[in-house]
Amino acid sequence: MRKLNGLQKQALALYKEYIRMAYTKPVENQVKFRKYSKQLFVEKFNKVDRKDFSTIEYLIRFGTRKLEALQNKHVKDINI
Amino acid sequence: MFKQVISKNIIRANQQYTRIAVPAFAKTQFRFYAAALSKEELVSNKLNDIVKSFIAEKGISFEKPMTESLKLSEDLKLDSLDKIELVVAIEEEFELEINEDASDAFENLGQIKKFLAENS
Amino acid sequence: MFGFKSAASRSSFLLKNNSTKNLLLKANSNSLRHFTIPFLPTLPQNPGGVKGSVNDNLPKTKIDKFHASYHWNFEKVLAVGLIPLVSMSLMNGGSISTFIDLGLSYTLLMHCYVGFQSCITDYIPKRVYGTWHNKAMYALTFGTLLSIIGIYDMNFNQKNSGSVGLTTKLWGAKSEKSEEKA
Amino acid sequence: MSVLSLASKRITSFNTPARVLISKRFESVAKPANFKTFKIYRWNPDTPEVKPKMQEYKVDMNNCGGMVLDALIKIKDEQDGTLTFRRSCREGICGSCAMNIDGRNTLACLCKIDAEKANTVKIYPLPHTHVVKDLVPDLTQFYKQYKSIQPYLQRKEYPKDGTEILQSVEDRKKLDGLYECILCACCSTSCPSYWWNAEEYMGPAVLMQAYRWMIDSRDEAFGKRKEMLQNSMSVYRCHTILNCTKTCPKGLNPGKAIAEIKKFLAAD
Repeated sequence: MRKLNGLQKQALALYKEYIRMAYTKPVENQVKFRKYSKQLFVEKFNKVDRKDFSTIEYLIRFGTRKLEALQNKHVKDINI
Repeated sequence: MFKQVISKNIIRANQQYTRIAVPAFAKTQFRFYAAALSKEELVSNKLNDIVKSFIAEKGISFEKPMTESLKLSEDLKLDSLDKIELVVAIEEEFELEINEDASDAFENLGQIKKFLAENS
Repeated sequence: MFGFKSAASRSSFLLKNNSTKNLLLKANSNSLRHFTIPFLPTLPQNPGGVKGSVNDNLPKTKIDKFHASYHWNFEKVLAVGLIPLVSMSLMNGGSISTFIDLGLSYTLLMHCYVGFQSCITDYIPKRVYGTWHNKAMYALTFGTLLSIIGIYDMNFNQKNSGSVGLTTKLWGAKSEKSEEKA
Repeated sequence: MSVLSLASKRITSFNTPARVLISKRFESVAKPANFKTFKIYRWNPDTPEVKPKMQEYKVDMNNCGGMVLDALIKIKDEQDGTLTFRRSCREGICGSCAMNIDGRNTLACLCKIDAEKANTVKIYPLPHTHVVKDLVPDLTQFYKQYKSIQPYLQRKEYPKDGTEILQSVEDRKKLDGLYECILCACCSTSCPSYWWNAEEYMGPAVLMQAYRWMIDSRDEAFGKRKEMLQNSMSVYRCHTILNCTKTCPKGLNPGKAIAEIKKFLAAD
């Protein structure tokens, strides 16, 4: 596997935060949250070239905002 | 009845790994620990369980036994995102934190087991 | 799913767990890339330059008069002080006392020092460059100390003739050269 | 067609005011089309991997209002529904439609389309902001900064009878030229210092509001407000570049307000 650049690592770290967020949700819905995160990341990041910094930066900004919304403890379920 | 008594005892014996056991799972999960097991074996059993349920959740068909040389990316076809998911699942179960440098180096189950045996 | 524990006991552990968050901020590429000094390493920046969530307050600032109002006042005093000093030496055409010359040189030096300090806070801020901000400040102070010695030497060494004298000399040197050419 | 042109010819030959109105109605039919090109910054967050581009639109000035916002709305209505921009009041009081038009930060609703000048108008979002989509900038940090200066009246006692807090005419006059600010962020995003240090430097718009609350005779938190700004970043990154004053679409003077704040702090 190619060595990851800084931004790619950042994106993966963001994904880790998403998965951690999923574990704070009610047990029966955790799978849904994980699936949602995976889908979101595959859909958004897979199209982007690894050197396309400004786009990845945008996606990280976007993802961070979304994560903030999902981390809210009143968010308990999600439908894909 | 008998099983329950044993599992309760084991919960007490292995408090570092288990806190509040969910009864429904406890019955099935703790059957493995019936005999007095070494730390390595405990870690390995627990890890196998995690990987198995992870595979089940992902819908990956993998029939072979969980050997140490089981490769994450080749045999299980995990991408970098799946790998992170697995790492977080392990972190959750073992209640420790695996930093990025360590988790990036994970290629097969043996490496994870070694890391966990050293750090948990 | 991997059900040994209830969700509640998990999250308590997770919330303390910050290393990924740090990594999220650690990769040294950031949206500031295009506006940074290429050879200096930069610190991680918050995504979009916004700290915390949308509704979080900005971090509270500390009172630091020496880098705020006192710095500004000093800047202005020096700037105003330069007016009589410069005009005096200009009007006298170079023949001013050593002490006024010394005053002019040191005021000018401090004016530069304070001005460069502002530049460093502007373009090498601590937020982005971390220790390099301090290093730049030390370098500036070191250079200024050297200049203090230099200016002293310039005024009190027999061979030299003060800042005004030096300027006169330089002025003359240039015109001589151009005369030669002509 | 020939009938129409004949009619318009005949009507335009009248010159009493009532008839002029009628002629105006036919004007657009009769006059040769007067196209103006609008080059507009486009970027879609749904396809972030596609680089932002300038898209051209041609608008016939004969049946379009005089302001840039009119043209934008016309483009959105008739040519491209995906063009995205903020707008609300279309009379320069809401501050939504701040954008960079022909190199100057201004409100689209207050910016006339210059009939004489060059044929194209270039429109960008506010400079040095993260773009949400097309001409919509992300002003999160700007609003957070505004929140941080506590832009509300702070005092210990209020009139017992529930009436308003009175103010003399002179004291009220001090607020003129300050309270009119609509927080469109034109000035802040035109300030080079704010470009470099938006995380810490407050920016002209916010500082002007800070000053507005400092000099309000009804407010009692003067000391606290000064303390909030007493550090190297909040105010002192202003180097009197005065882009703020030059660009303000409402004709206010944030530069002067910052100078006054510096004077307050100097005497502190």
